[in-house]
Amino acid sequence: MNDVVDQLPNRGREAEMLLEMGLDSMEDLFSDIPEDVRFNGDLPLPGPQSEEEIISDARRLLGANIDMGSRPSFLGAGLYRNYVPAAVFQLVTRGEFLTAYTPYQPEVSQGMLQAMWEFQTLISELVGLPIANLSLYDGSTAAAEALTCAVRVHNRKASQPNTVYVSALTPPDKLSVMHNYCQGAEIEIRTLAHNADGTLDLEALNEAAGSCGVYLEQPNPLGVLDEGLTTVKSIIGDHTALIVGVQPVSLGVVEAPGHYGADIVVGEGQPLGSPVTGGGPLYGIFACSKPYLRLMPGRIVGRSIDVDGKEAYCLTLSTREQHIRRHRATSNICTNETLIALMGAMHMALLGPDGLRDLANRNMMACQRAKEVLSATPGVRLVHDAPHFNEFVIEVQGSAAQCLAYLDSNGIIGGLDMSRWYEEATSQILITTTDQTTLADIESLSAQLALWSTHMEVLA
Amino acid sequence: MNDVVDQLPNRGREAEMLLEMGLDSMEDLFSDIPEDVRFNGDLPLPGPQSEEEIISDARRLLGANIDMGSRPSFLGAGLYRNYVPAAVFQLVTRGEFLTAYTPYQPEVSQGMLQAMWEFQTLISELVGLPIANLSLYDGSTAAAEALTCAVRVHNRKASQPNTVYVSALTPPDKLSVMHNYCQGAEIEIRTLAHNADGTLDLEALNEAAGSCGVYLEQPNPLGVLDEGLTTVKSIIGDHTALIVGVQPVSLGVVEAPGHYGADIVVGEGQPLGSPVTGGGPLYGIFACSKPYLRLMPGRIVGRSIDVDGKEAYCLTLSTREQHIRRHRATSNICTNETLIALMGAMHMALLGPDGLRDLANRNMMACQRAKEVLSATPGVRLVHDAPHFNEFVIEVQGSAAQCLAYLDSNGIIGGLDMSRWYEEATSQILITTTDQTTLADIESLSAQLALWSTHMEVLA
Amino acid sequence: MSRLFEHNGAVNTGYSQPTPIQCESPPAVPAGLVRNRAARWPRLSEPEMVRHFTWLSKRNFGIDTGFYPLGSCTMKHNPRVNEVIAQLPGIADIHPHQPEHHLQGLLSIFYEMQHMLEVCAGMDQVTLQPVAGAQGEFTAVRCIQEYFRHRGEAQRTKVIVPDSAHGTNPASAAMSGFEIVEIPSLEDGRMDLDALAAVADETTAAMMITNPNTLGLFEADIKAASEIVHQAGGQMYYDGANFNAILGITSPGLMGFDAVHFNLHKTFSQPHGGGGPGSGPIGVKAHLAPFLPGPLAARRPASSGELAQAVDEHWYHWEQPKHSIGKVQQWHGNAGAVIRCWAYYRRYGSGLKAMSEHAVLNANYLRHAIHREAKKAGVDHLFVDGAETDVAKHEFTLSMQPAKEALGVSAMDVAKGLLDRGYMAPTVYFPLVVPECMMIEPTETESKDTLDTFAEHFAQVLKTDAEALHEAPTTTPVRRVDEVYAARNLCLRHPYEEA
Amino acid sequence: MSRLFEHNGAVNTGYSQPTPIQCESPPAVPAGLVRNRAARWPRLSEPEMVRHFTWLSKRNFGIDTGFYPLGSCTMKHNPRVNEVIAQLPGIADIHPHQPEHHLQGLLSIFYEMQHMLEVCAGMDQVTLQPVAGAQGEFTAVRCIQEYFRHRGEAQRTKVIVPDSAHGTNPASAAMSGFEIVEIPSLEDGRMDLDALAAVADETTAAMMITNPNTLGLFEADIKAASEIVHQAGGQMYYDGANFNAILGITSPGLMGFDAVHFNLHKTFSQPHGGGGPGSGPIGVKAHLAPFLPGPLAARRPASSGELAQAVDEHWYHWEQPKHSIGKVQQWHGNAGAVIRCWAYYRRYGSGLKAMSEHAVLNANYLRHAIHREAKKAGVDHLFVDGAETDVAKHEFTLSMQPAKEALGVSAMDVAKGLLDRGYMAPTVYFPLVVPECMMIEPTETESKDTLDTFAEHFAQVLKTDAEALHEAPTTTPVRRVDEVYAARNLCLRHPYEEA
Ligand SMILES: Cc1ncc(COP(=O)(O)O)c(C=O)c1O
Ligand SMILES: Cc1ncc(COP(=O)(O)O)c(C=O)c1O
Repeated sequence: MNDVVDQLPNRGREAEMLLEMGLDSMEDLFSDIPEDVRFNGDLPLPGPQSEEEIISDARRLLGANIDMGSRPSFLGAGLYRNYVPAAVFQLVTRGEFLTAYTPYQPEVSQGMLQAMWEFQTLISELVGLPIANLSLYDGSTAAAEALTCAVRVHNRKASQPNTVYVSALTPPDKLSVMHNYCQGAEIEIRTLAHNADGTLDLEALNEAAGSCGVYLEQPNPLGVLDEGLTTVKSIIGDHTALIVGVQPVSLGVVEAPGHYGADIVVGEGQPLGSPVTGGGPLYGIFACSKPYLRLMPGRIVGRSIDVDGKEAYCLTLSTREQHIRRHRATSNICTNETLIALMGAMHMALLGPDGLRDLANRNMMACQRAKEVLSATPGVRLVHDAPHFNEFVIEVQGSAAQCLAYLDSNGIIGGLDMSRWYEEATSQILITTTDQTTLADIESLSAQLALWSTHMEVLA
Repeated sequence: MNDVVDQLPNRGREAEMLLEMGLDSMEDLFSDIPEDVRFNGDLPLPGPQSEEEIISDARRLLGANIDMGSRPSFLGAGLYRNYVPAAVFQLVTRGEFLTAYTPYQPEVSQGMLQAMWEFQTLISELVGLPIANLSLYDGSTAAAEALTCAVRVHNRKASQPNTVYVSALTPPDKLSVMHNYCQGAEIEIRTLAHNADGTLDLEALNEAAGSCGVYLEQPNPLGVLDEGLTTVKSIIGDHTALIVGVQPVSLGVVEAPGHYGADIVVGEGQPLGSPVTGGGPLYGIFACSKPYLRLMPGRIVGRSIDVDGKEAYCLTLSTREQHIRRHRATSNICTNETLIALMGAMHMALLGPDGLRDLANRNMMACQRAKEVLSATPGVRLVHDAPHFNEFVIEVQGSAAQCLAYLDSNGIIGGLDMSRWYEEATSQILITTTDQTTLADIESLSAQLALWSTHMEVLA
Repeated sequence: MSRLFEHNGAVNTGYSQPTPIQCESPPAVPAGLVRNRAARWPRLSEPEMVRHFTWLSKRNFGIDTGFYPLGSCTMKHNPRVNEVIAQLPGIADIHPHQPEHHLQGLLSIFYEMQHMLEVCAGMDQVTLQPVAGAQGEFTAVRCIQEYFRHRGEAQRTKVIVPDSAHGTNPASAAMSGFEIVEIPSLEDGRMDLDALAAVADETTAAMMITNPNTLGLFEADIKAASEIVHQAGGQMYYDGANFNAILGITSPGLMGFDAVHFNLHKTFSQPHGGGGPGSGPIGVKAHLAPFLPGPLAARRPASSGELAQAVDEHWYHWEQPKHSIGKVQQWHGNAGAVIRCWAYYRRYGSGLKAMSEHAVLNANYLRHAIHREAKKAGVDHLFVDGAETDVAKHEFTLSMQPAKEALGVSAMDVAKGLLDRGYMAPTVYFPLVVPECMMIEPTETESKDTLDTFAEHFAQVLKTDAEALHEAPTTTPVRRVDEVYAARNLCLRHPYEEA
Repeated sequence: MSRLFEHNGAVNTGYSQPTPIQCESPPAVPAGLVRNRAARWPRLSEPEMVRHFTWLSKRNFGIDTGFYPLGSCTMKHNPRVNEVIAQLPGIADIHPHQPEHHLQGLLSIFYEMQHMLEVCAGMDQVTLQPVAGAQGEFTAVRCIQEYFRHRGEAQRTKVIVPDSAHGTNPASAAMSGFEIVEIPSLEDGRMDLDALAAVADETTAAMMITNPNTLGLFEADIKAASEIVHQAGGQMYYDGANFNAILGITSPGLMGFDAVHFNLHKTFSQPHGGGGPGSGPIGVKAHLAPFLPGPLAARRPASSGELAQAVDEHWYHWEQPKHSIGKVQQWHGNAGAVIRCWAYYRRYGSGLKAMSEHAVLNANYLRHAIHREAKKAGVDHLFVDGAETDVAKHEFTLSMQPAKEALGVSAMDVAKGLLDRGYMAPTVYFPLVVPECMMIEPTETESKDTLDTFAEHFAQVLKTDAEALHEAPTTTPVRRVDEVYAARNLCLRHPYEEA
């Protein structure tokens, strides 16, 4: 056990191998490392463990986490508890997929290449744009890369060069990623105001015309489905990229942004194919129209032929990428989220168009029912009178933070404290429902919120 | 959801297919089934469920079972809680193994055929006999088939034809299987007595000479390692088969029965490769020496060549089997336990000879420590002063059944009530330890048994 | 070529273990029992082991690999949720001897499965103990045997089986000690009632038959057959391997059977695993129920004290049949398989009939498509139906006899030609009553496209030059394997070079 | 050929769902947002889906399939226990925004991994947020940038990279807004200290370098390089992609680095998954720590009230670095990958050094064996070492230039020849400084037998007739793929036949 022989096939054969090389000891292999940079002695870490011990420790530690599935949960805000069909896990863990590297040798990587080409098609169809790459890191980096991509494409003709506009509702963590990605290219990020009902202020949008790009989400971070977005492209014009961030499941019932003028569609792919997994690995969706193709980030697979003229797939347009163009690359991304995208492709393939519509509908129904129940719950107010997908904001009595702590102590994960995003929103909670939300969950939440209200009234 | 479209690819295409065949309706496909044997209406069963609902129900139902891993457990008696390395499950569930049928077409079944040939070799080496089949149903049917096989081989020369002897310790459930398998061939099963210390009564054994076969276990059902078994073959002679049942893990430290004269070795393969799984699927080990080959039950793989002279594997000696010899077959077995045997092969391949010895040692150490602790526990007596593997019998104050119920109410699965096997042993418990038993488990058991003793003394 | 016994990489083991519990005095194996020569197992590190078995798997064909029209085997898709369920906590580490209150979940699933099978088969009591179809047959025949002994009819020593019966039928009956009486089938492959009537008498214990029969034909006279056997005082035994054709449409009970086995690994999608495990429950009418192996899952309304531990309003428990034959497997059967099949059943529920309908739809469509494509390709004269019928059930047979006669192309040649085209071959040379037989069962989980394409390939294989076809397969991991060589040069284990 | 978009079997969906929750008034998508044209996704039943993706997988090569000596990629065996752990309850359904007391297990694993990486790298603080090596580079460079801004040294606008650096190094620095200064390597592939000294100045923000370098050579002058850069006021950045060579033997900290990224998907066996996911934590010295992205896992002794929920004696919590650059991924990074790598780490613990020792042993042995076998086969004149050295580290380079000149055989030809022999090809044409380069990294998880056999095959490939080699591969699912055709006839999605 102290010797990791099970993972090191040549343990015990060192002498034999060294002898053949004319070396005396393992030390000789490191003769080129100067003494003054050597570690002395063992690493100050605990000793090795056997597989059984590791599993038992993992069970203990991970068992201490509280699973969203173990209680009513209304936390979402960008990641959505879902059910991934059994076939997906069983197929994606096949060693040929799991243990492959990036498909640099296409002849022996046709499986993953074709799967990713299929993924590109599935995403392309989903969002209504002709081109999709085979994933970025997550929804936030996809959004950030979309901004820099828009600037690369439009900067020369822009009347507001080096400038992009993003919705003021953008969650600060996502915005922070955008800032990090944009600052190198000296891109200024300005914000776009919203109306009290949660929709985009189309008046204010005029100032974005002439900039390089506009980033908006549908549904937006408040869960609002904003019809106004369909007119954005006509307001900002051809030389400003319309970038729309989506929850991909919503596109089973909500119009594809590519059909209302989006030039780039990005999003967090997680709800299709992947569990929430503590926030990663996820996969960033990135799709665009033709003009963006050669300046877009990430890998792309093309369908080609082999020397016999047989259908074959390979990576293409790699001159955009870091391993060819180095510091002039469109992005530094190398390792991406292929396997998670593959899970997405598998989930999409299983759902089909009708399954996606059913899934979107389940989400809509759960959200609607939650709205109905909570709007009838004493002391709870729905903040935005609008159609929602997945989530909506409520106002509670007193502090949202305290209310959430109360719910937690009663076994409910109550949603996102909106002041985490918008400082002033101290009594607002973002309530998320998904296809996994049950009526019983909603009713428990309502009952506890009602108790909370009573409690606050007594205090008042 | 009500329509199982996900599993029926031609749902919705029925009309098209029927039309092509010149049929009008699905009913037409069943026109050959007379009205008077028809079901009327739907099956009186609940409606279909979706995958998500099935999983949630399964979680609820299986969650109500009490897992041996969730508390100190000392139940064994033929099945042994173990740890199966992670690689085994991940490889055995590969679709090419999982969803294959019996390898009737060897050209496209080389994987399973070679794996089973390797399994035969691993078992053969393990038990010290040249021939092994690729599994019977479980340890009990393997033992039963060994008896009928012995009769087929030896009946003509036997002075006690149609007669076999089995250890009187044989658990009644196993003995019952033997009776069912033997009665058709009108084989009489006589029993062999044991000494008070749990070992075989070698005196009494003399009467078995001239019978067709003798069935003994090593370790025996009391967990005793019985050195006397090494002399059995010399007592019963060449014309009586010595059949030894083994716990395969023990053979990491205990002599292979083939090396002390066994003609047939059988056993429950479960501890190598498979969890206990509520009692099945398991796999029965069956190995023998040359004279038994052509009258043995079950499938065998042989190494051969293909038409190009290339190494290739195929099923062989099938003229013994039911699909060729029909009612004169050596057994009726068709479907066996190949996949579980494959798990066994994988586990054995990972362990290697040293790993098996380590595993056997862990079992020995846990058993020894339990004996040390329990022999020092007030009110507990070790019944057999002998070397043990996995298990041993203790005597407790009062009734074993009540004692076990007491332990259960204190969160301990306390072992097997020996009166379940031997009517008169009403205050004896078979305590099983395995490599998964911890010192803490043993100490809890001891503490609770001590309390039980105090409790009984107070009552007395 | 990866050979397990050529691996000797790891100096020690491919699976490292924790330190054992320490003892005061070390345990000792008795001197005469100490193992001195360790098994000459290979030494593989985990990476080598993973690669070896991955390599092996790639040389194996499963349903996941391609179309698997193996007649009589019902190679349907194995839904993946079943595997998830079989790996949930609450089954792997469950011991069959745990007290009932530890097993309420397992018992309730057993109960539900017993009940479901009773309903589907029209039987009064099911046991899940037998672990394969053949063991189910044996178990049921044993019950019948004890039933007659109990009634003082020990003279019933014969079991009737049609000549087209699966080999397990006569083998199982013989294992119980019965004499086998084989009756020939009619020209059209159907049961010969006269032949049956001629042999059924006071020595008849049972008739074993499957319906639809081995040719895929429904025996319309089955009730008449039951009456003949019953009139002679015998029992009717239903081989349920073909249950996939009739579920929800008819039932053995309705046809007059007294006992039936199910192959859960056929009808209910327990994966075949390259040869097993399976599960072969049997169902019987009330008069045979007291003889079943025990224990059976039973239930009663839970008492108030039990409600907290009960999974529904019921308390589940084991029950021992009164005159039980005892056990055929040491525990409760293949619980792990039963749980997978429970998940399968739950997916369909009362809609199981659609499963059988589509199995029959697909079989008839494939039969139609093969004839259609053969005609198009001009090779329809090279085979005939194994049996004349308007509709087949879940499978059908073809006879390659014309090809044999015209071109010297055998059913085996055609089978090997199909392997080259990426298909598993149909069952060949079974049943024996059809010369040069191919027995084709597509199952309900194959799409129309798969069936059409297979039919085209089937026709193309028949168009292949006979010489070339004798050479097939050429694209498989190995080519035709020499089975005679294997039997003559028995090599049943790795030939170690002895020191 | 199985094509996803040709599947249209299931009339509805391959994944059926439960009935939705019912509402009083049905929810409505705003009229202008209703989707009228559904995505033209295929319709597959589950059986078809399983078979399609199984088929695809069989056309893909992974470590499980065979030897994968892809230089710079550290394609080591992925221990299977890691996958089990990643699927235990307590990770899939964990939301990063849950309160800390819901995440004690996750936080403790994060803390342990931060600590372990700090120890191994000789750094003061690690963050696990970056999700790949390139993102780690970007993150660290951003921290350095903010560090200098904070110190009022905004004039440091340049980052020095050797010409052999991986493309992500210059790309990441450029993305942060730095100017790239490339310095040439010496003839022997090593770093040119003079060239470095010549460019390091008050505009230098950092030098990015990997050690062992891209040729697999340890840069013995690394401390001198660090001094030059530090003297110029710059920061030293360690590209940890080659960490597998030195773990437990030396560390970036000892070599004088200020920041480092780790590729957990190389050194710590997170499976590459055909291109990702990865995990690219970074470690920094104390002066850079305040700039790291947050939050970081931190701990303190648990209070008595917390003990019940604590996983050990500590209470774990998130902590925000004081001058944090903010976030580079929206959540806490690839937690699922971190957990797998934690399991990997736990297997070795303080013995991680053995991992690196064996990686270097195997690389040197393979280099030796290739030369040996080439000599035996008489083809040792067809290649030369990419760099002169007594010992390589975890990888080495060969130049096929002699073969090119003598026979017209390119590194790519050799690579394709190896594919035909069942191997993944080494990295080719990188680094650019070696003409006709092959970069070979066996990793520690390959057996001596595998290395010997590969060496033989390598020599055999070189013996192959040049014409034949230009035709290679011939045994793969497809033959050489026309990349020019792909770029000229862009087909990036299924070409639907428009109605
Ligand atoms: C018609 C028939 N009966 C019985 C059996 C025996 O079933 P099992 O293989 O499960 O023992 C089979 C299996 O192939 C069969 O096809
Ligand atoms: C030397 C080197 N540096 C950096 C990277 C980038 O790492 P990643 O692919 O994780 O983004 C790689 C990956 O191939 C590499 O080999």
